[in-house]
Amino acid sequence: MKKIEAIIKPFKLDEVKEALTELGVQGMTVTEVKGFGRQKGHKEVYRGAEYVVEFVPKVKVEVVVADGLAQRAVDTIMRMAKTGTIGDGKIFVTPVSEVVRIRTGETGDGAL
Amino acid sequence: MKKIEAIIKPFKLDEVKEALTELGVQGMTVTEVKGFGRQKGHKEVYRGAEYVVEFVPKVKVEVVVADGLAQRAVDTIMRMAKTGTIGDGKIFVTPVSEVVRIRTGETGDGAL
Amino acid sequence: MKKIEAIIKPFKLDEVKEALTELGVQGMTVTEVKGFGRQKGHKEVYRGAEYVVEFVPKVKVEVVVADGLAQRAVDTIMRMAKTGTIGDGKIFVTPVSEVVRIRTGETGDGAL
Amino acid sequence: MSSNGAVRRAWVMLAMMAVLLLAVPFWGMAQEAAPAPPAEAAAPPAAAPAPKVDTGDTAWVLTSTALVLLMTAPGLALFYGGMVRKKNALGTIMHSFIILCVVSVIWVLWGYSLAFGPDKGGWIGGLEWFGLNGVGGDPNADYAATIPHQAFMIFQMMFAVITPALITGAFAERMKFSALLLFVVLWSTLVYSPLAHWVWAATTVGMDKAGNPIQQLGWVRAMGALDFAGGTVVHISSGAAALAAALVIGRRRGFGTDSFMPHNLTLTVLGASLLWFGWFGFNAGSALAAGGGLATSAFVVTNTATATAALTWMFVEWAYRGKPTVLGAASGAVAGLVAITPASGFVGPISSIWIGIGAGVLCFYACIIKGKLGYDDALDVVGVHGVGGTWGALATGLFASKAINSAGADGLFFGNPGQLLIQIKAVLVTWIFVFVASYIILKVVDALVGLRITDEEEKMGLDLAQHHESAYN
Amino acid sequence: MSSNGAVRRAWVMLAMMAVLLLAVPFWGMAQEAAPAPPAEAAAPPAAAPAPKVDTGDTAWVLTSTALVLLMTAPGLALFYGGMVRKKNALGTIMHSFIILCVVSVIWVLWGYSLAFGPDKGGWIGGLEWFGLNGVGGDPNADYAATIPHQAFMIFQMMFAVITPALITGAFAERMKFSALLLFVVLWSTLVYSPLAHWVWAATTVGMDKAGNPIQQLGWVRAMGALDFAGGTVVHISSGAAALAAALVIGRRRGFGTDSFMPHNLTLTVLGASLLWFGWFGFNAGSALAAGGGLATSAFVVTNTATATAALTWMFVEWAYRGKPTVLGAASGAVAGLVAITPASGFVGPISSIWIGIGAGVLCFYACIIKGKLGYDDALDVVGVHGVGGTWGALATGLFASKAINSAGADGLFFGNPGQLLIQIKAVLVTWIFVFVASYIILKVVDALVGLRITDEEEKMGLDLAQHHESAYN
Amino acid sequence: MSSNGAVRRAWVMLAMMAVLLLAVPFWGMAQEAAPAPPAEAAAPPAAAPAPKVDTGDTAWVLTSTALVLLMTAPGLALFYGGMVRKKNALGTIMHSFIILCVVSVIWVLWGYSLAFGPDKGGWIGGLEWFGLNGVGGDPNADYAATIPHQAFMIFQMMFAVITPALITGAFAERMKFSALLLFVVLWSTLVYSPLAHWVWAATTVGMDKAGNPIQQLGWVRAMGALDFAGGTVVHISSGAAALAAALVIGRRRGFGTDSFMPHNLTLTVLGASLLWFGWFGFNAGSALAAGGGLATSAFVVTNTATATAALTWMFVEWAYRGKPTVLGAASGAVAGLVAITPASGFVGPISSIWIGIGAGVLCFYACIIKGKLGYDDALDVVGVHGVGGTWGALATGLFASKAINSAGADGLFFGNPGQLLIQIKAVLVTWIFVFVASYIILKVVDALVGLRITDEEEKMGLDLAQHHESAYN
Ligand SMILES: Nc1ncnc2c1ncn2[C@@H]1O[C@H](COP(=O)(O)OP(=O)(O)O)[C@@H](O)[C@H]1O
Ligand SMILES: Nc1ncnc2c1ncn2[C@@H]1O[C@H](COP(=O)(O)OP(=O)(O)O)[C@@H](O)[C@H]1O
Ligand SMILES: Nc1ncnc2c1ncn2[C@@H]1O[C@H](COP(=O)(O)OP(=O)(O)O)[C@@H](O)[C@H]1O
Repeated sequence: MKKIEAIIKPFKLDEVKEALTELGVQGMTVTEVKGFGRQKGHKEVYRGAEYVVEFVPKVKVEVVVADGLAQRAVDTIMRMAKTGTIGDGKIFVTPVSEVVRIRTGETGDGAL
Repeated sequence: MKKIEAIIKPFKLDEVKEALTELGVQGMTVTEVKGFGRQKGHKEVYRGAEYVVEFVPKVKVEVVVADGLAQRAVDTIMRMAKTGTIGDGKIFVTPVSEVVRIRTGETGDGAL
Repeated sequence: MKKIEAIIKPFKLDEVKEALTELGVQGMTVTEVKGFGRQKGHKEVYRGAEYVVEFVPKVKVEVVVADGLAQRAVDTIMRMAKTGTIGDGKIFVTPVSEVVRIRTGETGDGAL
Repeated sequence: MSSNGAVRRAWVMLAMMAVLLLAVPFWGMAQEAAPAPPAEAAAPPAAAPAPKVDTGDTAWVLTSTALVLLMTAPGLALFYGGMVRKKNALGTIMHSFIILCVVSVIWVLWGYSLAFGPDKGGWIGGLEWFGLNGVGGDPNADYAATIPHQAFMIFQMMFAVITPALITGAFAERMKFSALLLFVVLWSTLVYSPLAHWVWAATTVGMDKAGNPIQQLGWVRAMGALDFAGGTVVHISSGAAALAAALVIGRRRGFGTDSFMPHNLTLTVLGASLLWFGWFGFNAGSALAAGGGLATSAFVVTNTATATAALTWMFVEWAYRGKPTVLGAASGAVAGLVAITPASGFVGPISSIWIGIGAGVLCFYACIIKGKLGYDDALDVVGVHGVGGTWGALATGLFASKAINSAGADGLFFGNPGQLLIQIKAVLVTWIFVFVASYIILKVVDALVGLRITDEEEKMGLDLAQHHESAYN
Repeated sequence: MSSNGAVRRAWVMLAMMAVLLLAVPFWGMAQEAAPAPPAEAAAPPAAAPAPKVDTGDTAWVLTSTALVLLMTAPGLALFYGGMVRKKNALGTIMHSFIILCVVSVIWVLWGYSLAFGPDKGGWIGGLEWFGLNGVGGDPNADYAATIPHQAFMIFQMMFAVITPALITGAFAERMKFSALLLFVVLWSTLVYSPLAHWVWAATTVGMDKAGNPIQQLGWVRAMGALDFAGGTVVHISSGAAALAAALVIGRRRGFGTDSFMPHNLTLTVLGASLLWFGWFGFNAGSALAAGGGLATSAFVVTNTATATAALTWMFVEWAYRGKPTVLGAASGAVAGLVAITPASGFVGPISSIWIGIGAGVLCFYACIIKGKLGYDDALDVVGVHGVGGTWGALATGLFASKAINSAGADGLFFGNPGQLLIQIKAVLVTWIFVFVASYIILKVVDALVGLRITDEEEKMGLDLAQHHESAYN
Repeated sequence: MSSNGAVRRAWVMLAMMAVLLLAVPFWGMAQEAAPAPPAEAAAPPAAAPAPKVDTGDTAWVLTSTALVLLMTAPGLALFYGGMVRKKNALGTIMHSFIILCVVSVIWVLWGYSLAFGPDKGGWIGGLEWFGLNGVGGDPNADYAATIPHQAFMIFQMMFAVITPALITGAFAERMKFSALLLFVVLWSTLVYSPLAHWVWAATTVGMDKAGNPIQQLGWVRAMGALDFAGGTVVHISSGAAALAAALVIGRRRGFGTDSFMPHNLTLTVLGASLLWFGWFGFNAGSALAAGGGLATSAFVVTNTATATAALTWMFVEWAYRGKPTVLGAASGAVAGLVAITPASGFVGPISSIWIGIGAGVLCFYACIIKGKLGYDDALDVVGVHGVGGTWGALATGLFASKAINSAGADGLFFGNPGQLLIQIKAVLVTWIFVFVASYIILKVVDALVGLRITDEEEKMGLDLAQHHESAYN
């Protein structure tokens, strides 16, 4: 199984979620994160003083899928999360050695 | 070493933490996340309009353990986090190639 | 490629970020987490009753780098995040099998 | 989320409330057409010089009324709302807000008439003033000779509003919303109005030879008990009802194991500060006039007792726990406000310092002891309002002085031990009556619609479970 | 973030505002030196007994003025600010706050003079009172005989302030800040001041033989329309302008697909509660005197209608959606406040219950129907203020009674159907005039500086895009 | 978390405070029994017509007092609390809240007597009024002839409360709580009371032949300096103390490298709005009467200057930084409120526009310049209150006009350059005295208990380190 971790723009979350669901992915986990990268952050002003906030709000989507589904899931995320502008984010794929569904104790692909 | 990532119901955190500590796990890291899965979300009403919020608040527990402890840790989490109802969550196990304790520079199992 | 995950003290984030940037790392992702470990938490009082809050606020920095850069990145983080007191945190290194830049579709080291 | 049974019960409730709400307005609008409203009926007999509305007094009482409204919402709503967990924030705030709405309507329809209407044997007012019939722009000298009768009525309304709102702290984080509504309708009608009548009511029934009015008084008032601004009626009564509520509804899920830390103490301090601000209306407004120095004196002792109690609580906690807490200071301030309430029109500034010190110490320890007794009065209504109100009522019997208010009485420290005995009697009467009556009402409500939300709902929180909303997104 | 063109336009704006701000003060400071200010010009002819300032009435009107200021900021600012998404919280709050500032200056300079200054044919006031020239410490008996003329002026200012602030709910989350400023300057001058003049203005132009003043009135007032505290001038007008604004500016990005859930409902309830509190100043303050019972009566019906409307909205939503919501209760309270506003000086408590019930039902369904019509009045200004204000104005024609206010009129239910017709006329006049004028002004502003932020800015949120700030860190 | 040494010192503090608190009440309660309180001592000699309490004036002053309390808590508490980092939110709020408590007690015991009690050579009041001995329900015509003496006393209390609370902005995020308490006790007693005496005190010591009272005045007042509502006593003095505090306590950890962004600007705007609202009590209440037009005039210029200053700051920042900020508008409003304070009873509306413009420009640049000077006045007390107060005091010397207040004086622009010189003198006296005295007091406190929390505590934040609490859970 593979864990696909995608750092995307927050307002793209709904589209990504829907597309993955259509693909047959049954679950995912989402975290609010702050990203630092090519996309420059924003300026904030505080009583006339200027600060540059380099971190940009992003959303991390984590989804564990069977090996066979991984590539399609990556492609789907890429398609849905893309706006074509800097800061669209990254997808990381890592191996997962075991999965357990807590409720039932099922393991492996069946637990997804 | 293995990283065990468990997505659990928030109110189960304390029990899981205690059980892991008893098992000899010395540290863990916890993140508030939103989960999407079989467990349906909740309805919210805003000035008479109805929205369905599909994401459910979950807690992600990350704990890195020596290989020998991994299975017992997984079992422990499963036992403590289980309520038997949908949404109990998942456990993912991934390989970790290296661990460092920042304070001392120790690496490997000794750093845990 | 390797994913380096560092759990550090929040006020060390800026120094770590700058040092990594100097090293040539172009992006990273940051999450607010709560840590549990040797560092004891703090006491809170509520209408005369005392609670011990065991979780300490930490920051998780995730950075994916080419294999060649991994060791130097780990060393850099270790150097910058170190205060020498308990709770300085941990660094975990895990293998990453694939990276994609969403904007361009580039993969592998070039996507970082 | 809610079973069919629950839905059905909700509908019963809904229908009930609707009937309560709608049954009466048809009645009584007639009077609004009469060119000369029958206010005379309520006015004192013609022989007495017709009381005249004073603009300054009226300005002060209207301002005070607005201030006391502010105490309930947003004051108390936020004070309580900040102390609960995030998932219960809105539901807790809603308690105060909706009680403001419910009691506002009840009071206009029958509450005021029962409490202050023509006396029936010292026990209750008649329904003669139903729908404010005869309560108009002319003063009612039995209560306040220089402001419109309606001004007195609406000032009193705000007291009737805040009292049940205070109780909600006891069953926070687990009360079913429909049960709350039903409880408030019953409690306001069957507990608050009678009690207010006993302590404050007066009806002129004739004239003596010297031309002075002969008044029939509520029976506790007739006893000579002093309660300037509601120590018994508002605070002891909410404390006693809270105790009953905590016992009947039972502890929160996770009591003793889960953390119930306040989710937002800035809201709580904001609420406490608004309570302090509004309480000037509560206490100094209870002079029902701006002139004559009594309002000012009440204002001064209110502020002084509050400040002292906040400092006292803080120092005691500092000594006891090693740190002065912000919630402690805020709680102490509220305890001081509670304690000075019955005394505020009868004591001087130095006495108010003593009252504040007593409030800080007693209420702090009351909250500590609660932890040992094991009932779950979630936001310490018993500890703060019950204990603070009791201390205040007794302290009135200690520190009252005719030098401050010649219409009052001297207390023990000014040579009149009898007053303390009367105060003790009034305190006991209030505790017993309110505790028993509240207990019964709560049991009845439990039987009718169920007091408590389900376990699943409690885990989810009031906001989502009862209102399909979340406070923060 | 902003293109050069935008920067240039901002500078034009800035310059314009600066000129507006600075052009005039040079003028007019002279009068502040004159030992006897030319207030006489505005005072009623000498024959009449010089009106005298009453301390109680003045205390009440000043207090009321402060209360109405509180309604805009923080009241409305938080009520609206809590309902938007987090990224727009500050920008939304800023709308109310900055409108308070802008209109405060405009009103002193020319707004008050246009609205209440010496009447020109019933349509507009003259500029004689520019910079408060002649508006001093003596009463102006045309408006309020017992308080300083300046007290009346500043009380009215707060109404002029809140009206455009209410409109901002319609274009929340997408309005360009510079456009907002320009819109407010124009709208306040070209819509609010004339409308206020039509409905409320009076100028004594002579004396009849009996020594009574002959007054020239604003033309809607001359028609006999009743509007005690601003149902038409404030609420219908903000509702009509909001409709125009929602249509001209268009829907928010993501309308219909994204979630627009409120980011912080505790702020919203806090705001609603402060609105309730402040509204006592709005309505009871409109009596412009504390004595005489009218302020008290307005206070009582305001509270009663509000409570009833909140309960009604809650129960209707409960029936319709299965749960009573906190936002629903708060919205209902605001709807009740809106609806009772024009009626508050003319109706009794039982009538106010009916007005509240009507407000709760009508405004709830107005908000539901909006969803079907498809325009994006983000925070329901049309549904609450437009519909509530219209209902209130009509209800005044139904429930008004001379028994409550002999200076008013009887409504349909008290035997005078004619009043309802007059009210309908006033309502129509207001809707049409304000809608058309607002539409034109918005188009002009759009042409000059652009009404709307860019797509990129809308994604980012008002706070970062327009102000380089974020509400929470 | 705290070393034994710290614990010991805390105990010393605790004991000290307890003694301060308890030593005196034993004393002085006696008078509360005396049927005729010795108020005569303070009353003007019998020949003069006995002053009578006016209900309207009293209503206004009590309302104003409550409004000024609201300024400190929650107003200032939230204004400051929102501007600090999350970990210091409660600790910062606590500063204002607890100062309200401490000074409330001090003022009743000795503060008022020192400030306004029987004059000793123009320098200080005697302790004759200790514990409000002789300060009762009758007016003291030296200060306010139509309200109870206690009403004047408690109105003044709120000024004594807010002044040290303002200072806390300078040492935000790093002050030790016990040190704060000690500082406040000393500063209030040794700086505020004397300064208030110099600027405002008056004692009738006899009668001239015409039967007019001969008064001994505080020496700055005797100079002829005008300060209507506290520009020197409250604002310059808090600004000067803040400068001393910023210098003595040193910069925050991470100054210049870490981000000190405000954690919750909605709280800050809420606080600023409440300050605006409450300031009507501050300035218009300082007329100490509702009638006569002075309160109204002060109300109008307060609002106008505030609005103008907010707009000015916003436009200047817009030009300087490219965006108008919400915090800028709020800060500008506060700057305007500060600047108009001393002038509010002496200038007309057009002058107030100029004062507002000056405040907006000067305070904005003062905050910018601070960044260059390198001291860490965390929340800009010097820039807003010091600079704004100084500008206001000088502007009073420019714009004051006897046409507005015949008891005042004309300023430079109305033909009297001498007044400006007097104002300059008063400003210098205040800056020098307060800066030096505060510096010494801070050094003493530092020596006794240590001013500053440890590095570890500073990283952790005031909330956990000093109070074992967190604002949000
Ligand atoms: N090497 C990396 N490791 C972890 N996260 C990264 C890395 N590079 C980028 N990111 C994440 O991806 C986001 C987008 O990257 P950015 O460089 O801004 O744009 P783009 O991917 O379009 O080049 C960043 O905000 C950060 O959260
Ligand atoms: N494939 C997945 N990848 C990542 N997270 C998942 C996945 N499936 C489920 N989850 C997480 O587990 C939680 C519980 O899953 P759910 O399907 O609701 O219940 P259950 O595990 O009992 O079948 C989800 O809310 C989500 O956070
Ligand atoms: N085995 C582990 N798995 C995951 N996170 C850990 C583990 N051990 C420690 N951590 C994280 O590292 C942080 C610091 O660890 P701690 O034991 O307090 O100090 P130190 O690393 O200096 O011994 C913890 O708060 C926790 O977030």
